[in-house]
Amino acid sequence: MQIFPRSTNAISRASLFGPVFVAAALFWGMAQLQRSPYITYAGVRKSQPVPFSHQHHVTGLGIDCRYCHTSVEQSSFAGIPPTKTCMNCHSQIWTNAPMLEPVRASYRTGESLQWTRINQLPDFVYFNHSIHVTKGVGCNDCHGPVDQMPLMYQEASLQMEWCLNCHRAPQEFLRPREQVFNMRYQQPTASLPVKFDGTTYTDQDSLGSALVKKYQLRTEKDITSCSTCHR
Amino acid sequence: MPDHLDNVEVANQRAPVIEPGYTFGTITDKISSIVLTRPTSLGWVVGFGAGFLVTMMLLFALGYLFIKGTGIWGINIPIGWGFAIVNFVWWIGIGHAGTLISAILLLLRQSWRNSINRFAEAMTLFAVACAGIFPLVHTGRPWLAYWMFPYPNTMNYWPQFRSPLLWDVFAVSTYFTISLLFWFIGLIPDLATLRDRADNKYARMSYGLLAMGWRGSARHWARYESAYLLLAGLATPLVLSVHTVVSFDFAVAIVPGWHTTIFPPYFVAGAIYSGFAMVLMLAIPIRKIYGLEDFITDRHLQNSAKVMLATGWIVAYGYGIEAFTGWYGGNRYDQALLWNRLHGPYAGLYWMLLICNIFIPQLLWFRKMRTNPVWLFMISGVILVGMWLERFVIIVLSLSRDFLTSSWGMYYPTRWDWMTYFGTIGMFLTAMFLFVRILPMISIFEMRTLLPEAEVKPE
Amino acid sequence: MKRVPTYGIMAEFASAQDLVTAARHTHEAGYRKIDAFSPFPVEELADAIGFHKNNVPLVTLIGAIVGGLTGYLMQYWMAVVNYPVNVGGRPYHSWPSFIIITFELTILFGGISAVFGMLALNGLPMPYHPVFNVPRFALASKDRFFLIVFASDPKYDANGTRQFLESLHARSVSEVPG
Amino acid sequence: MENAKSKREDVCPGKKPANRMDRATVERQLKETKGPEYWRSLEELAGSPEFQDMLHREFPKGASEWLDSVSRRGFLQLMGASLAMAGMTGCTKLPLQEIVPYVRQPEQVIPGVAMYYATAFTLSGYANPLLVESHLGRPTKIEGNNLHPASLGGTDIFAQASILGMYDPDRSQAITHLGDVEPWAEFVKEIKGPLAVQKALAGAGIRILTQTISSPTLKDQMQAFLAMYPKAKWHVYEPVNRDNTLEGAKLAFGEALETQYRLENAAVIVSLDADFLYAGFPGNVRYIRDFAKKRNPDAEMSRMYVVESNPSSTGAKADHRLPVRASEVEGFARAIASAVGVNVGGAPSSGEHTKFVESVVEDLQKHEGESVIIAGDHQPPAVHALAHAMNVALGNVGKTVVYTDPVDSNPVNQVESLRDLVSDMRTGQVDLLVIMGGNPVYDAPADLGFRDCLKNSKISLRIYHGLYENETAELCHWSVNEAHYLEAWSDGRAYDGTVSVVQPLIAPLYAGKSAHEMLSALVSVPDATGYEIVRGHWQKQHAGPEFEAWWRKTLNDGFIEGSAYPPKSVSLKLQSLPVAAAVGANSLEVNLRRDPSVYDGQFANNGWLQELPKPMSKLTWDNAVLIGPKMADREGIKTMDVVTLELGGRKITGPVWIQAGHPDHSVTVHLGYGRRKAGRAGTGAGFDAYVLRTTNALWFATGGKLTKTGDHYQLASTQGYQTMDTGDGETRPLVRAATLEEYRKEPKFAKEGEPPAALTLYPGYDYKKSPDAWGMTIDLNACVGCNNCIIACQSENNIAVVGKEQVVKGRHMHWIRVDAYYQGDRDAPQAYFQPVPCMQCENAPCELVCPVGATVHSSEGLNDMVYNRCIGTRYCSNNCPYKVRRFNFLLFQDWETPQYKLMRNPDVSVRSRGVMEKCTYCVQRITEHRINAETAAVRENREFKIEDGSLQTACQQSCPADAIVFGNINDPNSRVAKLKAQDRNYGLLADLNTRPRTTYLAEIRNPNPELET
Repeated sequence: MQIFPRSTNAISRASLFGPVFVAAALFWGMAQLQRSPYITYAGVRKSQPVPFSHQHHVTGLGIDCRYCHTSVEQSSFAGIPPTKTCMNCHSQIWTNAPMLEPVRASYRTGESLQWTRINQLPDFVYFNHSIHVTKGVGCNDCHGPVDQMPLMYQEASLQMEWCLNCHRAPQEFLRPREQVFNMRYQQPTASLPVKFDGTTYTDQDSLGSALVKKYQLRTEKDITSCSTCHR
Repeated sequence: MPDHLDNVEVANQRAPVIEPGYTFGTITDKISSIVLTRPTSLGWVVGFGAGFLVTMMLLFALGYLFIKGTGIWGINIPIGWGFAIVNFVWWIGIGHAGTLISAILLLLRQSWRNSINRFAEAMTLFAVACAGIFPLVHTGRPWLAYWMFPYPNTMNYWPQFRSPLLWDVFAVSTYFTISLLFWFIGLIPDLATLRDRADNKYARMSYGLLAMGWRGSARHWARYESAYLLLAGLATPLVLSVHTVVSFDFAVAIVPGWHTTIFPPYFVAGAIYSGFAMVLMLAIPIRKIYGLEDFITDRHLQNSAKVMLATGWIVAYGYGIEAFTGWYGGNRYDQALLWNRLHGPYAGLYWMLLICNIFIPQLLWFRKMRTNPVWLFMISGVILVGMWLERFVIIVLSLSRDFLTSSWGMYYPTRWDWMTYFGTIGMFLTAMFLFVRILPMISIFEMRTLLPEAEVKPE
Repeated sequence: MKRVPTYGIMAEFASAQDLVTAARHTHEAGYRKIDAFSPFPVEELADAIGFHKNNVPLVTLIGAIVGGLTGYLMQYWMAVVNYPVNVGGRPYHSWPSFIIITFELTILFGGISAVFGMLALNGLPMPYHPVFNVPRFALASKDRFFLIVFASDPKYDANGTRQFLESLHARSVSEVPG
Repeated sequence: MENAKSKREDVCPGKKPANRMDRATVERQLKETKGPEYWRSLEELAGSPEFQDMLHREFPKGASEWLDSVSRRGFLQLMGASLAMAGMTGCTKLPLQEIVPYVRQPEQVIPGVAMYYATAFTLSGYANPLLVESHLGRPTKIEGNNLHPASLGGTDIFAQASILGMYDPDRSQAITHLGDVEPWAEFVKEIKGPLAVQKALAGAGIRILTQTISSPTLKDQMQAFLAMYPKAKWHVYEPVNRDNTLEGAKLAFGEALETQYRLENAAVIVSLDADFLYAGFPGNVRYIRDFAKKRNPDAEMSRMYVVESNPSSTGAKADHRLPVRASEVEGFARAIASAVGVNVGGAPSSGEHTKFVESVVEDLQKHEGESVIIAGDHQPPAVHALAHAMNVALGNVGKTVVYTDPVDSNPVNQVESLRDLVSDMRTGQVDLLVIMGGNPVYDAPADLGFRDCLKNSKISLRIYHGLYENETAELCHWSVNEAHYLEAWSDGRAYDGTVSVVQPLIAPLYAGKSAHEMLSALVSVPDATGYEIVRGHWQKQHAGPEFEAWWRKTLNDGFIEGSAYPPKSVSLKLQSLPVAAAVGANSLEVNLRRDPSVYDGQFANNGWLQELPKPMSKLTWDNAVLIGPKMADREGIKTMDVVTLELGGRKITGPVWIQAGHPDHSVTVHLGYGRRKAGRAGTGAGFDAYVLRTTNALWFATGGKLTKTGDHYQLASTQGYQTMDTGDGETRPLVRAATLEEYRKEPKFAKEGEPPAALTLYPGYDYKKSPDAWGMTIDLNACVGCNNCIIACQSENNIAVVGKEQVVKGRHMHWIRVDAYYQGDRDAPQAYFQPVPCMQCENAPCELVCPVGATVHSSEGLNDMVYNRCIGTRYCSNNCPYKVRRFNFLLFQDWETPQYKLMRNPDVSVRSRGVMEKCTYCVQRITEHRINAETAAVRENREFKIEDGSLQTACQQSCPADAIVFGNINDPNSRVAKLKAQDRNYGLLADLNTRPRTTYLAEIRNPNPELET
């Protein structure tokens, strides 16, 4: 006796092979989510007590990174400027801009400003600024075009696969130390060569390998060892 | 597949695999009626209920484990593995009989397996399911266990393929998948039978959907048979590999008492040993309750008993060789281990396991024992206990006293260890109860092939 | 009453033996689009209706090979190419350790392709099929044996075929509505 | 994924009512505010009523949630659950964090870079010079002051663990009057009246009870005070006092003298029951260093005879150890003395040990001027006098023994001093009692009845000033919370008299007051700060323009140059000594000793010390009645049987521990346990042995009675099996040892069983490619089992304390342990120590079996453990032949208590539940040094190199014996490479071909051939 209508055939076949595609789609979705700004915060502008504009201070006024991030060359921590640093100028200019009231308040009361952290790594990752800066990794290699950010945001995903891009092939990213804090630095090309150690380089490959030698970079094995970043 | 020669033999001397006087129809009705028409007995409800409650206890124990961590168990340093892994190996071992019966005996054209392979396979599935729980929950952070699978991840870091645990993950999941497929395609023709027998509309529809519209066409049968045979061919090396891999968990490590080349064969033998014990412990009550003595005859009991006797001796040989090499090898750690087994703090368990696995099973030499269901049932129980003890001795005893005397320790199971162990037994029984209630526990179409009428004389 | 197009003519037999004989004669009589149904596998039957090419083994073999390659190459790429790590001083390419997972994946892929290959080649699942329209066909899954000649067969003609089938001592012959 | 912050957020999202301050808030404020900024705000916090209220909510009195996982359950569930949930959702999203800069950044502070300050930790008056590591104003790690002669870089366990003491949340946190919190001003006001009254009486009713004081400043203040109140009395008492030493010196020389030993000159050492190689013995850190130096078998090797009454680490290192009852030691002393020509009357009775005595005497005489006899603090004055006499007779004075003024600034007989106080209290002559530090109610000799006396006395004003609200504070009107030494200014003298300046690393967490501030309040200068007082004192000594420079240098070095006491020339005045009454050979002797871990009980609430395995028994969390195997067999007593011990009508009940090598007819019990009011860790642990202690028998007495109660008590030992003998009659060569002769004959004896260099089909990993390949050697000959490395490691690596019940289960977390083995006759065994950290095997068995690659090798040969990758299968631990891996079976780390968050080393991940952990050769230090060396090299444009010795692991740095050497084995000139090239070098279980990077230097003994056989 006939139990099912004709249509069941199509349905049942679909139901048998359909789940495979659904599962695949889900997996793909998860993978995307993991890398999305929702998880990584990449490109997210977080709210801050004071809408500080790096664009204005760096491009507009030409202040060097190290004026505020003083310990970037000696410490693992680049350093967030104390209120004092802000007041160096803002006790003279914009002295009563309402936007800057939190800063003045902090200076008056001795209560620290509480910024929201932009570039944050998990606690089990031990990143050190001084070594990267010393070996010719430019600020904007990781932090992006900070000089064009009216509001600061995190450029990269800061996920392990991202770190490995460079740790596996540093020569593709390195630049001369004196260029590290140059926000407009570009890798050498025939049209814009880069001078280093008296030699002029027209392509990153040759410059990179020269820098690797000069800055005594450790081998890929060394800098992809787990304890390089995890303790 | 039908094997008339065997049947002729059967007809002549040996106890038959199926009592005479059956037709295609009567076989079909007898088996399908258990599922379709037989009313749900009180016994079933009670049994199922009990099993279900114990399963709930398992869930409770696991919930607490997730909340507090593996510290609720008796494990420590040096004994990092306790009941969890013991149970894991025990269950996996039990599973093996199912595949052996359905695949290996099929290849060996042992047609008597036709009446027990179905629920033996079901047993395999449920046992492997129980086993599968442990490797997951015994980790310190089970919610990260997915890191053992090589999926593309943001860490750009992969599993470590030299680890036997990883081999386990692949072996066990493969084993489960293949067993499931094997069991299911075995069911298809019978599901069709149930579809055509069922009076209840919903039963008819659900069996119908599962049967996938099977209609017994000659073309289908031809492809079906070759697929079935191929699966058997694949499952056979698989089942051997699975317990080999499980044994690698130990053989690959350097712990004295683990680091042994004899493990793979004797683990596989042990697995089949305990597996058949479990088959008997299920078959004997089932055939009694459902009056299937005509299908699961004394011949089946005898054969299973013989298999146990044989594998039991392989296991015994394993123990013997272990002890011998321990003594003769002159390795100070192995010698200490041997002494420790015979006289150490866990010596009692070791002697008990020898009694359960070697001495008592010798009763099977007697035909009386082999044909007496009650005795068989009890001996099987003893063997299951013995095989559990064997794993306990291998894992816990070896770890408790390894290289540095300063780090020797003892392991005492906590109530949570016991709850988890018994919990899985409850889960296993629950599944078994459901199975016998809703699916044909004996392969109807393969039983048909055992009848003389099934033969076709070539012209 | 309204005419439904016929799907074929079906004959019922009492035993596997009769079915095989009948099928063979039908085939010899030149009928090609025929099929036989039995409640259990009957080896001779496929041959009798002239079914010979069975592709399941080939599909399985391909599946197994693909599985094996996937297994080994995956491990090689991950452990040697993408992120080689010094594990206990072992070589990156620890091939003996890679064998097991390679083997398991071979079996897994082989098995899966055997099952799904068989289903696909059989055109299953197909819960609806004209043959089910014949009430007695329910017995095909119990103890009856059936032979069908499809209407699409060139030699098919409603009366001729019916008579031919009856001449094979079928217990009954009925028309299968499409 | 694991992330301390995110986890914490998960647990306490800080969604509690705003008016109530919760942990999250405190932690945020603590976390964010940094440096001086940091402590200021904490100070404010601490003062605030919300904080007090919060503390009471978080740490209800007597709650022991910290350690005991039973009462921790609630918290654990919450914790675990939230973890599990976080895991379920596979959530890897970090919560938003805040980042908080300074308002005005102090000059020297660079966030992220640690700073070091010199200070000193004082125990029983003796200062231990230290360097303390500080992160943004939070002291995190204690090191020895390598410039200081008394340390040379080493420390002892009490100094190491004192940092936990500072962050102890159970410390007394406020000034209380009859239990109500009062401000300092109120206290000052309250005492004005009584002081005025006393002024009129010239202070006749004032009594001040202090502990042993060596601080020049404090002595100065005390004199000022006594000048102001001439009739006031200053009493001194400490349970672990040196009255015997003092009286001994008086007996021998007629004056109170400090005895110092110069072990670097000693070829023969005879210890008369002196445990001078363990923490608590003045100068032990320096003595260990000197002793170890003289044990080098390739140079002049010293020989040590130890006659002792209970097994000690000193005895374990002896070439000849003779276990005798304490009361028999004097007999020995007399026998040896008379043989070396000291005649003090009485028949020398060497008993059945004549041979031993003869050989000792012979050896001593052979080495006149380079031998030394050391008497133990708990031996009666007579023995000390004899020791002095012998040293004089053997011409050791000035060479191996030096006498100086006492370090104790008030060298009185402390028991007598306390006795006087008590009688004055009884006779009602005391109106105002100030107890500064100590805990006499708990630890005064029982027969004085100090407790009842204080309880019922009519003393109108009783003031307690101390770190804890302890048993004594309980019975005082006022309890003033003392500032921890890491919070306060002070000074003190080391064993050689050198003055160390104690400078604070952090402002008082709970606004505590130092002893100086307290005293100055008593002389009614209540607002003088410790800084002013101490600096003022030294300014007086070094008046003049260059004071500033001098002061700065002193603070920088941590001690005052040339302030060590000059040696004094002495003349022996000893004529004759009355022979002590002989004691019955079978009368049971009861020994009372300071505890190896909690000292006199003042460290009872220090989790690190409580869980520190005692050197010989490896017991933790308890004291026990130690008896010898012979006695145990005779009395049919087993370990962990509960017994009652009776002595002079006083009774205690406690569990037995059978201690190999313990003399017969003698039991030893350790003081310092059974505290009634210590804190979450100390309260209720063990039994109180002070009950048995009387003024006439401070250290031992005969006539004890031992009876089984039939009960059983679970003791927690970290090493259940203390021999290298396996059940089957074999002995495993774990510690490899030989006598000097054997070693000279067969230098390579330790190499037995080493596998050949190449033993595999596969080419091994080439570590030469990397500039550094780290390795370590541990010299078993130098190691004296002082346990320092364990605490140093625990402090450096944020290692959790797990509590007794977990130790019983075998789940303690120490990354480096010191195994103790006893070989031979259990009544007089040879004992060995073996520190075991991770061996960093090149063929690591653990790595091979990890399914997720959470433990793998670095290019420098480190066996990296990646906590955040670990899923906790424990397979690695099973496969580790050394069992050095530790697993977080439960949530052992305390994620809650704010104080501990401050204490932790920010450079090391805090491990969570379900994660394996182990020694990493202090990889955080390696990385720090590498980065500094690299940046320097690149900047200065030179070859990169990490200088040998500049990089030290925590265990190495704290090791007083210098037994642990760590460095680059790729560099053939590094110290470690040279040591590995020695004959004595061997790998533990090398026969397994694990290729350990950590290797051992075999132990060599130098027995007297006479006494062999």
